[in-house]
Amino acid sequence: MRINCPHCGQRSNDEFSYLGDASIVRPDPAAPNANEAFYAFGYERANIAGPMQELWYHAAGCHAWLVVTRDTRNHEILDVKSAQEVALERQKAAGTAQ
Amino acid sequence: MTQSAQTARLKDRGLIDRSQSLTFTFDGVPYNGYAGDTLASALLANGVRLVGRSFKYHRPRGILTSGSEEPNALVELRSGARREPNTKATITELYDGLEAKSQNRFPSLSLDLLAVNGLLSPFLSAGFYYKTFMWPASFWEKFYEPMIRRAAGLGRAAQEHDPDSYDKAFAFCDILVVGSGPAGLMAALTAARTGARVILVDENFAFGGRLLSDVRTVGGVKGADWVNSVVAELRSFPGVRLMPRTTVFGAYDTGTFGAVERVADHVPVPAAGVPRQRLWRIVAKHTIIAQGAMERPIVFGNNDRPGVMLASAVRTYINRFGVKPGETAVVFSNNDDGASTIEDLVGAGIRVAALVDTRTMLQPATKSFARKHGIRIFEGAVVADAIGSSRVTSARIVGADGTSQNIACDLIAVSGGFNPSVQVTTHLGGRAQWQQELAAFVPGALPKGMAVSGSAKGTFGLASCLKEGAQAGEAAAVASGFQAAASAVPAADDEPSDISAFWHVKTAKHKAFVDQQNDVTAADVALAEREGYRSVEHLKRYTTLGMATDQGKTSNVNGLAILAQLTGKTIAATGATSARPPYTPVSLGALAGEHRGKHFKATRLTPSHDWAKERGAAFIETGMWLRAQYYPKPGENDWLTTVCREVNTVRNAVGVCDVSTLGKIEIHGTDAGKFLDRVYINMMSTLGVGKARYGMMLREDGIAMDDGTAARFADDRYFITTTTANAIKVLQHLELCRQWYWPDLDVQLFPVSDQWAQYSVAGPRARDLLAKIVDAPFDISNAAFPYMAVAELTVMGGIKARLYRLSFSGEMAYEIAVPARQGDRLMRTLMAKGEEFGVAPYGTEALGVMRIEKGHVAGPELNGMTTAGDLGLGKMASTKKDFVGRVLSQRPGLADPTRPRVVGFRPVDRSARLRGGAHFIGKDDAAVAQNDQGYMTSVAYSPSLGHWIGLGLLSGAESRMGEILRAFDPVRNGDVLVEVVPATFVDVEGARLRV
Amino acid sequence: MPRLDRYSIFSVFLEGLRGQTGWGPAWRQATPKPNYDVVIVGGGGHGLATAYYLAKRYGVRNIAVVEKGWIGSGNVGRNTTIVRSNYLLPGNIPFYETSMKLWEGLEQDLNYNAMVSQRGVLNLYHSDAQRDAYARRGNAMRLHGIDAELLDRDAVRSMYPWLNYDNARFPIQGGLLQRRGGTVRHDAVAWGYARGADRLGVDIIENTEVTGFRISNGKISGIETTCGFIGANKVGLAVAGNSSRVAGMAGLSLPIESHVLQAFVSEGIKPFIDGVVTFGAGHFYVSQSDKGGLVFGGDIDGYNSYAQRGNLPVVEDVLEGGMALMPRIGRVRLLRSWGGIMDMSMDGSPIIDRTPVDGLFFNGGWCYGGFKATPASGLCFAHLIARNESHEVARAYRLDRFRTGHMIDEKGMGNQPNLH
Amino acid sequence: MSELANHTNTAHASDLIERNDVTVTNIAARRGARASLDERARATFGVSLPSTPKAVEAGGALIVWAGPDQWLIIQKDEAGRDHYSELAKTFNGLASLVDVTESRTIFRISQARPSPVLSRSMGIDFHEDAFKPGDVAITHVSHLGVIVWRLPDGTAYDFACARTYSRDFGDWLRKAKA
Repeated sequence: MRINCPHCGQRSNDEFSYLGDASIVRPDPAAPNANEAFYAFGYERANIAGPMQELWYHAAGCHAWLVVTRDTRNHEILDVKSAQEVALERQKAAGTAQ
Repeated sequence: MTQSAQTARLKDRGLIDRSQSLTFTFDGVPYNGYAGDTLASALLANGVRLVGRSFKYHRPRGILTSGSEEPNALVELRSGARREPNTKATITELYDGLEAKSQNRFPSLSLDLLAVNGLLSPFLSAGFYYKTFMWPASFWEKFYEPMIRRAAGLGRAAQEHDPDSYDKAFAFCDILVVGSGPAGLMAALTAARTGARVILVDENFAFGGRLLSDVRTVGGVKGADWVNSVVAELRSFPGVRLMPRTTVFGAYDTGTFGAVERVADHVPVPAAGVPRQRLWRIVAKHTIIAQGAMERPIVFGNNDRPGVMLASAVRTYINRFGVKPGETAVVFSNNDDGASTIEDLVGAGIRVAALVDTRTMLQPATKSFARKHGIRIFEGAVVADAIGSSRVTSARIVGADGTSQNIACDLIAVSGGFNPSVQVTTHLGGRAQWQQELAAFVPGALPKGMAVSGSAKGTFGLASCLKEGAQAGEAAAVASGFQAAASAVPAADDEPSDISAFWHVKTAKHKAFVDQQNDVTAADVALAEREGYRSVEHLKRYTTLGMATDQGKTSNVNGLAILAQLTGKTIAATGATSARPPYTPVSLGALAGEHRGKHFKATRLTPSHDWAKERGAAFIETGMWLRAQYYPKPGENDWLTTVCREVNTVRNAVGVCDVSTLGKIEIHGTDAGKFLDRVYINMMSTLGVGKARYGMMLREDGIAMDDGTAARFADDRYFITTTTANAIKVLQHLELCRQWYWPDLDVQLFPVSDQWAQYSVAGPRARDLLAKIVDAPFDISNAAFPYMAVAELTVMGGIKARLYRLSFSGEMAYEIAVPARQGDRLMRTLMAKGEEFGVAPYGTEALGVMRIEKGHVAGPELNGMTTAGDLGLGKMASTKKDFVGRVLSQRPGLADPTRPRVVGFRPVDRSARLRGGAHFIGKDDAAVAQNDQGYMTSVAYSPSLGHWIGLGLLSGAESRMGEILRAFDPVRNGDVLVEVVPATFVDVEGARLRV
Repeated sequence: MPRLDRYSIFSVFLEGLRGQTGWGPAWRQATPKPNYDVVIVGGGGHGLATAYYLAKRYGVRNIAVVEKGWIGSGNVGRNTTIVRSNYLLPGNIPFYETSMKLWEGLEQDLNYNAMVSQRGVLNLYHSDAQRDAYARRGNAMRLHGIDAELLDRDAVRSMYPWLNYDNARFPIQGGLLQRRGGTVRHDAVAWGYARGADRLGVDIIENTEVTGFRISNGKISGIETTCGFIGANKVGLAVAGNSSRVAGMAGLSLPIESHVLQAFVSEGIKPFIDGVVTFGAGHFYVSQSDKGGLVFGGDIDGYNSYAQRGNLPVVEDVLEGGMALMPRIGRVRLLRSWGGIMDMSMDGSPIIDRTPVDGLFFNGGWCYGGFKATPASGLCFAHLIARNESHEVARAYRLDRFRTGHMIDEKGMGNQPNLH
Repeated sequence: MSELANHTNTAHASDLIERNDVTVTNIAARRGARASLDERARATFGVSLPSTPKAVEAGGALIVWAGPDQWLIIQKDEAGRDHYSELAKTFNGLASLVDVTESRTIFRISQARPSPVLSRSMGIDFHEDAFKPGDVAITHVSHLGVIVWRLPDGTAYDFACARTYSRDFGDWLRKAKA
């Protein structure tokens, strides 16, 4: 399997390490429901059969974290983005910077 | 023994090089063959028909095919450390000195005593072992299984380490063409002419596929000549890579293919520096699968006898290798391949006794050809049985009217039709589809970027294959961005390829084999069906059909067709088992490549490694690192003496330890302090410039991840260390925090583990020693540079350095770092200048002893299961801020005060030895699980105290000081009584750190 | 002719004399009844074992097992056949030992030879720290009454003299041996349980896929399938690999990810590896089957997948380990590789528990411990379904343990399934 | 000792050298300062900092892309000059800088075209047309991490590998360059 790193180009998947679902975002630790939110963040997984947003780290390359959209049924990679840019946009959309 | 002549060699045929005679042996008997032969063709040339014994019944077996689908002709190739079991004679390229032995026979191939299994066969039906060998229960391991295991397997693995080397390589191309028959060659040629980067791969040592085996004309020239001209043109393109002797064994995601190149399997021993085989990872934008089709046998009685051969293989041996596979042939088919075969047989001067075809309406041309050459024709008939005990002597033919007659022959050429080689097209989850008119499975939905052409796709005519290959090559080139170049398709004819599906001769009187290698018969298939194993997967697993080294290439379709007949379902509804990589078996050595022995993993060396080696250090593998474990002096005979001396040196004078292996990360930016506050449990933004602080990080799940120190060199410039083991993990974690959690923070991370050679200089004379190397005007006095101070300075006359007043040993100590290339010099300088203070280097063992004496936690305690609280560091956690892991660390299970905590232990009998991994149970309690209260994590012999000490995790540790427990260690017979003591054994007040 | 049902040397002999024509199906092709007391979703090893023990030990008679494909088509048919109970943590040890004891009596119980073969499982260690970690494990096992031996290098060498001792990047220092560990013919486990359950009246319904659950007022009343509705008082899910997908139809979100684990078999060769050997310095473990194939594997590919196949880097990683440990296998050939989908739980340990839906029970999260667990999983799941309370050896396998912080994390890798 | 001897001898082979005469500074843009940093770089070197995996040579420095918003600035050592400190002053406030001269060993193969062995040993497409002069890749070969670039003038390939792995890497490279 090859992942098209937006910085480095297409590389074999052994250059990357995998973290998991990128659609779950670290909750606000100050929120009143923080305990439950962190439990869900830490443990509940949609475990999608189909296109899934995932966090991959280009460990042997540029050290960028990536948001990879990949179909878990056939490993087809549909999109790759810089995780930092995704995160910044998310913050912008939410109007929050921590 | 005399060499037998090549009695079955044809005079004027074949693509072998008769000028190069090669000698080889089979079961010790010497023979001759020619360059261009396979072992199988050379054996046939010498009249050798019996080459192996079958797996279960030890039946005599010969050569069925001429390719990689061969189920029977398996040999042990070479000998000694190079012995290669189960090697297919049909694809083994003959070389001078080749040595082969038959397998799975005792005592010899012609007299195999285990053939008695054939007589027992009524009781050894499919799956019989699931029904018996159960009584008494204890007999399985002692008696039944050893008996079965003695019979298991075919060839023998070498007993010694493989002496040859293996290599790995990558290749990138626009278009990968797999297979070099007419379709593959045209695809490669058409694509290459556009300027595309093309790789053409063929498992055979010669390109050409069936064009080498059949008498055909392409573009007005002989097929083999056309092949040569195309290969020559392909060679002329710089962007084309031709890879014969290379098998694409698997398709993987995103256009990656695994292939193995047999670099030196066609020579006795690889030349110096040349690998035996090379694993290729081929990355292709487009792939054209043109692996052709494989003929399948028809299932009839004794269809496994030497002398029964696939019709296409018969033609290959005649036309390509110039070998007569028999003197008198009967041809048995259900398709037009029979007609082509009788022509080639007659052409080679082999008598054809009969053409037996299951169809009732043969072509008039075939009939007239037969009449002309005295060949009897049986239409709507079958060969029901081969007759002959060790080889075919006649064929029992049952005609359309049911009458039976024996016709003498020594060769039965059989064709049940062709199976397109669809395996690689299904590796990524695609399913082949049944096409009734072709009586074959053809490729189904294909992975992105893959096309199939020629007979691999079910296109069986030569002209059609050429045309389809050209089209596929052009389409792939255009899709890769190249301009189509005008490329004429050479003229050729489509041969007739009519077929009428026929699988199994029900009038057979003898055992009729479906899977010849695994000895699965048509009766076994019926038994499985009767017992309810009706899914194709159940059939396979219950009978072992298709599980032999040929992976059922000649048997799967026949097996499932017979099953379909029994269940009354269509073949399409019955479905096929999945093909999985590898396409053909691949040497395990090739998949490992060079990464074995000492090169299994890379080796990481500290900057002063050579110095330590000179000094006679014993080294230890620590992750990828080789670290100095201890430095024995002459006369020190055991490691403990050395380690105690090293510890005593630090405690009483000064020692130097190479700690370059620590992970080191620069953390810069205006938000660096804020960032560190969020990743450490304690506060780092309040750290003063020029100071260091011990810190602990948690995983998000609240478990301790790593510890280390953070130093601040400027408002926006921190430097942190991680443990040796966790350096990479921590960096990855920090990058996640930086890029994903808090992307808006102004933080930059620089891994600098390799930039610095770092040494711990520890002991009461540490300052005296360092004072000798720091450059003026740096003031190293305790007042100017107290405990936990850090500074950037120069040493040894202008070398940039960093000094940290840190201690892991508990002594007054420093860590000094210099640029990596200065490490060796610094070490030597410290040793020289320290002589007057009694300096000695110390290794990881002494380091470990002293950290245990001080009760510092390390790897055995930071084991991914402990919380900061478990480690006695709970109070470090700041309550004024959030940090990674804070919320989940508050879950009841992790915050439970009764969790085992780190505490110290000493043996009640001070001379007793402690051992890591012992469990604590009450002194008088029974050794049962309910009484398990924790375990010993780390132990050391403390020279400072003169006895063994330990750290361990113990439930309710704080309230149990002085309690006597049993350290239960039955796996080493090492039970000892221990006393619970505080975790700090030396300098409990920490006074020495600050002097 | 009378149909033979009991397997014995006598019946095999008798059948041999009459052409093996008297055998009947090992299990009936059942058509679903409108209602069952218990429906087990998933005709793998765990589901079939559950049905068997429900019928045999808990007296439940009206049971169906519903399987979307052919029985045993999941992990019971694609694992590397190892059984062992050499676990570390108290939440796991008694459970896996229960399983081991059931393996030891399985064939007589089922009248089906699944070839339970206790030829030993040896885990090699390559450092002092690893040795102490194995000592901790071995001692924990001994506290639970389980056999465990810590071998030094010489003892390992006498068992396996041909391993790489002298030219190793990470030299072998010794190993932890469980002699009672070994291998079992994996497919036969599914068939044996199926046959046993069938004889106790269980309906095994193949080629029937669950498409939904009928739940009202928080209580389950049956399952929707591709063959229509099947009513049930209780439903047990045993669909590891697909747990999230199936449980999702009942509205559950699980602490599970699906990952692919590749497995490998070599060509058959004359046996020379007696037991199971695992490499402690790389991702490689191996045994040799009674057919002669080396059966081996390594690490999971490391990314979520439902594709039942992996990629080349892991193949290489596994064989690098293989050749580092056993340089004599260089010329042995890989015959087949395949992938299985693992229910990777967030702490590496399984879940056998009730769900928030009344009457719906869950069994999953087996990671790669599933095959060896089959008998105990079946027994404990049957107990849970029949009695509505956890079996005493499966009490730790709660669904809410992550919320309360009572993880059972043998590897210490935390909430990252691909590292377990 | 043979390892060491071997190492020293072949390191001086004519077409493979270790570059021991350069200062390497790792710079990373401060958040939000990418544009001003680029302006400063143009003023200093006369070129922009490459935003893709490229190496550019200008103003006495080879500037090698080293990840998003990160570069290695490689300058030949000169007596009396402290390149790192000068750069730190130049880019103060716009970038974070670390002297990483000793972090990696830089091997140079002075070949206009890669040998076939080297080419096929790389996990990236190292075909001379695919990996052009001035191209940079951060990747791994044979389990070893490496930053490789082709000099902008096409005369050589540089391989920078972690210094503590450089003995293994050097052995590998000597074999592969043949």
